[in-house]
Amino acid sequence: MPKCLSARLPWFEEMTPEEILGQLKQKIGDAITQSEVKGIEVRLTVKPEQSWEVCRLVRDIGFEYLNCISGADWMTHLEVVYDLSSLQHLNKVHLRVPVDRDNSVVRTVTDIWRGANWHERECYDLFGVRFDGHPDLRRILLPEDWVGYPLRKDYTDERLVPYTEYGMEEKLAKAEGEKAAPKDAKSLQPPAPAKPATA
Amino acid sequence: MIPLSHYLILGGIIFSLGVFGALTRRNAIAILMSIELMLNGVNLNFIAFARYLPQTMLQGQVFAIFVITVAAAEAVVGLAIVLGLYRNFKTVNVDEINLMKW
Amino acid sequence: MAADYAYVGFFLVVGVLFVILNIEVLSRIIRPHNPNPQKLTTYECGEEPIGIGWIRFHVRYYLYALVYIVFAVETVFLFPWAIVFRELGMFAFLEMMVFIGILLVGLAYAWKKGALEWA
Amino acid sequence: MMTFASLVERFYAAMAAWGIPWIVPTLIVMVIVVSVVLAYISVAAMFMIWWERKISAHIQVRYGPMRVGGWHGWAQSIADGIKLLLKEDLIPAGADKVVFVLAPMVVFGATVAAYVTIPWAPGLIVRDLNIGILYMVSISSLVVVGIIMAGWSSNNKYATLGALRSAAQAVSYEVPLVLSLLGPVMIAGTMSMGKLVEAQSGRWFGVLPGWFVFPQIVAFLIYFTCALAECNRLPFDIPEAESELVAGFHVEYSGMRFAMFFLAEYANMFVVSAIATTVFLGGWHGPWIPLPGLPREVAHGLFGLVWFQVKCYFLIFVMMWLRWTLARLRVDQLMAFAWKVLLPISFANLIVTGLVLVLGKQALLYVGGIAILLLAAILLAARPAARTVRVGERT
Amino acid sequence: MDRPIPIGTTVVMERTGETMEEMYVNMGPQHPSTHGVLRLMLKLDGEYIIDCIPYIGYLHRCHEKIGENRNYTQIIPYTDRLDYLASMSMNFGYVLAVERLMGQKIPERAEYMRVILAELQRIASHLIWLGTFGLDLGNFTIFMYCFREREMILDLFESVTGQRLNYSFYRIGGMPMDFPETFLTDCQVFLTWFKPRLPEYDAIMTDNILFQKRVQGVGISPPQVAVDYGLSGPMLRACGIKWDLRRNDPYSIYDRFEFDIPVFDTCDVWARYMVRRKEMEESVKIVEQALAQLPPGEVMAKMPKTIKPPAGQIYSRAESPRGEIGFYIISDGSPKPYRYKVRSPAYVNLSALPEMLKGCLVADCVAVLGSVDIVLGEVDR
Amino acid sequence: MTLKLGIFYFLAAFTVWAAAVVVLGKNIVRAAVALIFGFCGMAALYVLLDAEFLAAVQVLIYVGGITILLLFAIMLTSRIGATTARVVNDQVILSAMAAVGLLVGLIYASTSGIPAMSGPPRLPETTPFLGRALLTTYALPFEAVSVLLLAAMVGAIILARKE
Repeated sequence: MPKCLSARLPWFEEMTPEEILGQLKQKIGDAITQSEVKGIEVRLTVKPEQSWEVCRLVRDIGFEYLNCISGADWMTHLEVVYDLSSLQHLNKVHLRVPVDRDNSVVRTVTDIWRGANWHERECYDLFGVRFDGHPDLRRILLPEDWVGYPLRKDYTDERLVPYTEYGMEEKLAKAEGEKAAPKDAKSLQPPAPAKPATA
Repeated sequence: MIPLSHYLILGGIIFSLGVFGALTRRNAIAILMSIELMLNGVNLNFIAFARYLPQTMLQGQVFAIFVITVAAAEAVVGLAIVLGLYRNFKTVNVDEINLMKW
Repeated sequence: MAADYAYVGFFLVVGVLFVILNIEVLSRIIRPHNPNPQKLTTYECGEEPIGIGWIRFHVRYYLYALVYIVFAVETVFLFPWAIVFRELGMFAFLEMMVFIGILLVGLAYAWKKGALEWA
Repeated sequence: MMTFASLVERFYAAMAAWGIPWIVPTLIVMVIVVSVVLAYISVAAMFMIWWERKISAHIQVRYGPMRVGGWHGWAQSIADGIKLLLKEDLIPAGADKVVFVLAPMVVFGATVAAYVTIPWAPGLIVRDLNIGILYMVSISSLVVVGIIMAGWSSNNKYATLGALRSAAQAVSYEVPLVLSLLGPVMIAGTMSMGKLVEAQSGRWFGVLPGWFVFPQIVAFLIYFTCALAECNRLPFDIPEAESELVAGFHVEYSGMRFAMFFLAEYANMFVVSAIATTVFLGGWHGPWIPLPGLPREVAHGLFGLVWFQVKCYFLIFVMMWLRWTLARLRVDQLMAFAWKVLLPISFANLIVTGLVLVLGKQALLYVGGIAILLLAAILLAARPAARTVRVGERT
Repeated sequence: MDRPIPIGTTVVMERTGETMEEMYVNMGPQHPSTHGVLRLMLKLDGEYIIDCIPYIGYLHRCHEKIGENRNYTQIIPYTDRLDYLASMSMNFGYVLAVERLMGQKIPERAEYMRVILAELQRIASHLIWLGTFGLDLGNFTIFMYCFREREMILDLFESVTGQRLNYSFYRIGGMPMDFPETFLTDCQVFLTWFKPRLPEYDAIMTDNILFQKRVQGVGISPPQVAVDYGLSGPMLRACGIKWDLRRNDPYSIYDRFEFDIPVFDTCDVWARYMVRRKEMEESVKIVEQALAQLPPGEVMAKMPKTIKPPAGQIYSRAESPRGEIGFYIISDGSPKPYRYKVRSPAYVNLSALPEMLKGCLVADCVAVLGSVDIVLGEVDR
Repeated sequence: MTLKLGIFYFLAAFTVWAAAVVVLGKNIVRAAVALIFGFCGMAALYVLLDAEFLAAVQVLIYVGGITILLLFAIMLTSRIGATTARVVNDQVILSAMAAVGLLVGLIYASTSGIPAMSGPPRLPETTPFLGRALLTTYALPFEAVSVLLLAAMVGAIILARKE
């Protein structure tokens, strides 16, 4: 049993994020469409076709720890976001892969990090991003027979109650009541909630 | 005093039932169960004789102990054989196992 | 002797009758009885049961029972021996030691062969 | 003579004098005896349930039942009983109904039958069977059969697993249990429970009470361990491990059917404690003084009754104490413990006891017993035991 | 690692054919030891687990969708319900993320308050874990012991926040109010009571040979596997990897305290147990130091009435009792997050469960599941 | 002695009924359960014959051991859920004839071939006697039994654990 992980992983020299970015660009520069260094974090935008290669490269240069895979819906396109870090230094990599909304397919990274399995399932479940080569791509949080991908911005559901700001309902009721039947309005109103005590 | 023949007849009935079961049941475990019944019928006879013929110095009971021992050994090995059969043939129905037939 | 065992039979019968009295008579009068298919399903942690509960089991259960029978038969011989061995002296003792010794060989064999292992 | 037996004799004589056939008084006596025993079982089991709740509560720095019945919730068990009586009884649709219904009867009937030969006090024993110990052992194997029936008939995976575990566990612990009981039988030269108690009336070296626990300390420890396993008590409660198998073999039983299992479990605890008391702890022996105004026999009997109960309930208390202190074993560890630890030790005990008895040097029993104890301790300690990393140790 | 891992029972099955027919058993959602409504489908061979498929989502509450429709302050009460056994840590992680996004500094005293509460919360959470873990292994008594101490912590929290479970006490930019006057002494009293209790737990659990036998060599996840799955918190530290965000990615004021990161390298349930057991001691140390250093002053920074972080995104992580709680927030400059995502430690840790369970016995299943320390509120979100 | 006779008839009927279920029952597990009751009835009959020790042994070995082994084997091999259409083979008629013929012969033999006997009113305690007999007169078979058991155990382990 290795006492420390460094026995297995290629020892990663303490590098600045700029150096990491430079190295990445040198090796697989054509896949990176956009890059930025923010603090200790290297932020990359990567072509979807080459996302897997970039992920493996990033893993191989020391970012062996997959924090999170999340999705985001930018209306024009979807985005799969990989947050990677290392257990040996503080640098992080923030990898964004824009994918097409209608035909959203990304190659799975479960063969790089087994832990990606559930993250990708969740992303599929909530955003409908299909991960090519995923061993078990099923819905995970929602029931198997759920229709639609709820975290997309255009997701609608008749069961979804639109949210109104605090106090909005009373205001609306008041406005309506004043217009239609000013006498009954007061009885319709719920008792005003007690103001929370503040320090 | 219950006549000795009562016990002997009862033993005979149970033995015959066991014989019938051993001859007819398809399940090998059921056959083993029937054989246990037969041995029990025999034991009943032994013990009845031991009770009614005290001059035999309880030989019947001693024999019954040995019979029970043998029955236990038979059950242990017999069931192990049944398990072996099951492993090879995926069944314990003896009429489907025709290894020795040609 | 046999009269003593009349009590055993009587106790057994009364024990069973007690259960019947409680379940089928006393409780039946006062308890509700309205089953429905949902209630009558087999419990499997709130999910529909997968398959039946009567499933095949592993041979290791069988091996324990097997070794047990051999030793249970041995105790059958040990009890009469335990009562009389003092009057029969050293010979009876040695006899039983041989008996136990042979069986212990069997135990050692079972141990060695892993019949006593769970795995 | 005012003993129990003489009372029965008088009753028989009176009935005979009235010209009533012998069968009638016999039946009357039987019914009375069985009623008393059943009443004792019910009350004792209910008491034990309440007691266990109180003990567990006090071990766990809480009070336990406090509401029902006033003083420390003494009526809690009765309330529970009534609740169970009122509960709907469900038999799962997939179950084998005949076997399902039969199972609690087998378990409870066998448990009740075990009370036939418990020696409560001098002369107070339902029937002193000549094969007493063997009878106890064999009747308790019926309980196991009942448990398998219950588990199998439920057609439930947890129940079936529980039943199989229970059977495997019971057969594994039966052998060392029987072997450990053989030591005292060898010393006393009898299997009858009454005579076993009488054989312990003397004194070892004129100081210690003549209980068999002293020369047979190893056997006693083995017996008690196996008894825990036979009763499915923690740490051997894997057949009904609630965190794994939910409730094991009685998962599908509800209402009064479950109550019968529950009652039988506690009644069984008393049985195994009574065996231990009889065989190892000197049964009803104990210091007693003749009470003024009472015949000697009656006073002796009363003290004996009390002593027997005290010893039994002490053992039951230990069982409860263990249950609320220890964690549960795993099934493979359980089996390995029975076959690889208990069985060799009990054989060693048997052989040493026999040798000493044949040589006729009773005092050596102690030496032998202590030697086996030490040997067992050394062997246990020297086993490739689990690495024990103590708190504070850093890696 | 004393008990050899039984070589794939599936191999045995192939050899002997149908004799060992595997069976499927549902464990959960209605099961005493799945710690909530988790459903595990176990594929068994006799008592050995061949495979395990977790089904989650019974407690899914659309946390992220709701988050997108609330403003930043309104989300705080929802984070309580993530890990309802460590609400303070959840609050902490969330407000930390928003403050990092805004570049907001908060007053010293508030930082200390946060640390004290979070570490007390860690103790409480580990206590409840220890109790239920004992329960899983058949030891009921430790459960009651742990709850006794946890109640005391809850009393402390109640005196501060008025709540016993879902505190919602952290605010973006500080804390809503100061400690009550009695808190410091109460907290000291609690700590002096609590420290001798830990050896008591040892007596009933750690030093018990039965307990050791149940947990040692069970549910092994080698370091490679642990990193591969992205395990975090005590699960990772039980694999010999000294990784704790409080030390390795210091946030708040954790770099000011002396404390150890307990690490064990046996990778089994025992190691996870020991790590958590030791962590309680370390948390006590931190609380003691923080109480001693607690500076006077304001507890709330000057904040705008409506919190509108600048457009941008952040993945912020903090060490909750269960591991790395990460919040991924995309802000578009409006009062509501454009995207709000929670990376919950238990979710990730649970995903490695099938790997750890293979070849275990059914009885080990509860021990391993217990050692993962899941909270379904956090898994299902 | 009519009471005793009545008990005998009751036990005999019970045992024969259980044996019949064992032989004719469709469900193999129920047959095994019936076998348990049959063994118990048999043990009670042994008690009637003053063989208490053997009765206890019967319960201990047969009920506590062999039937549990049988049940294990059943659970190992049979699909209990699947209802088998046939439990008997093609030779039912022939076997029944053989069994009935055997029965008739046995009854004939037990009623006519044996003189009416009546044993002593009560046997002494049999256990010490058995012990003496086993250790002296039957010492050789007694030792042979241990070898038999050893052989059975070894053989069964080999057969059951074929790997």
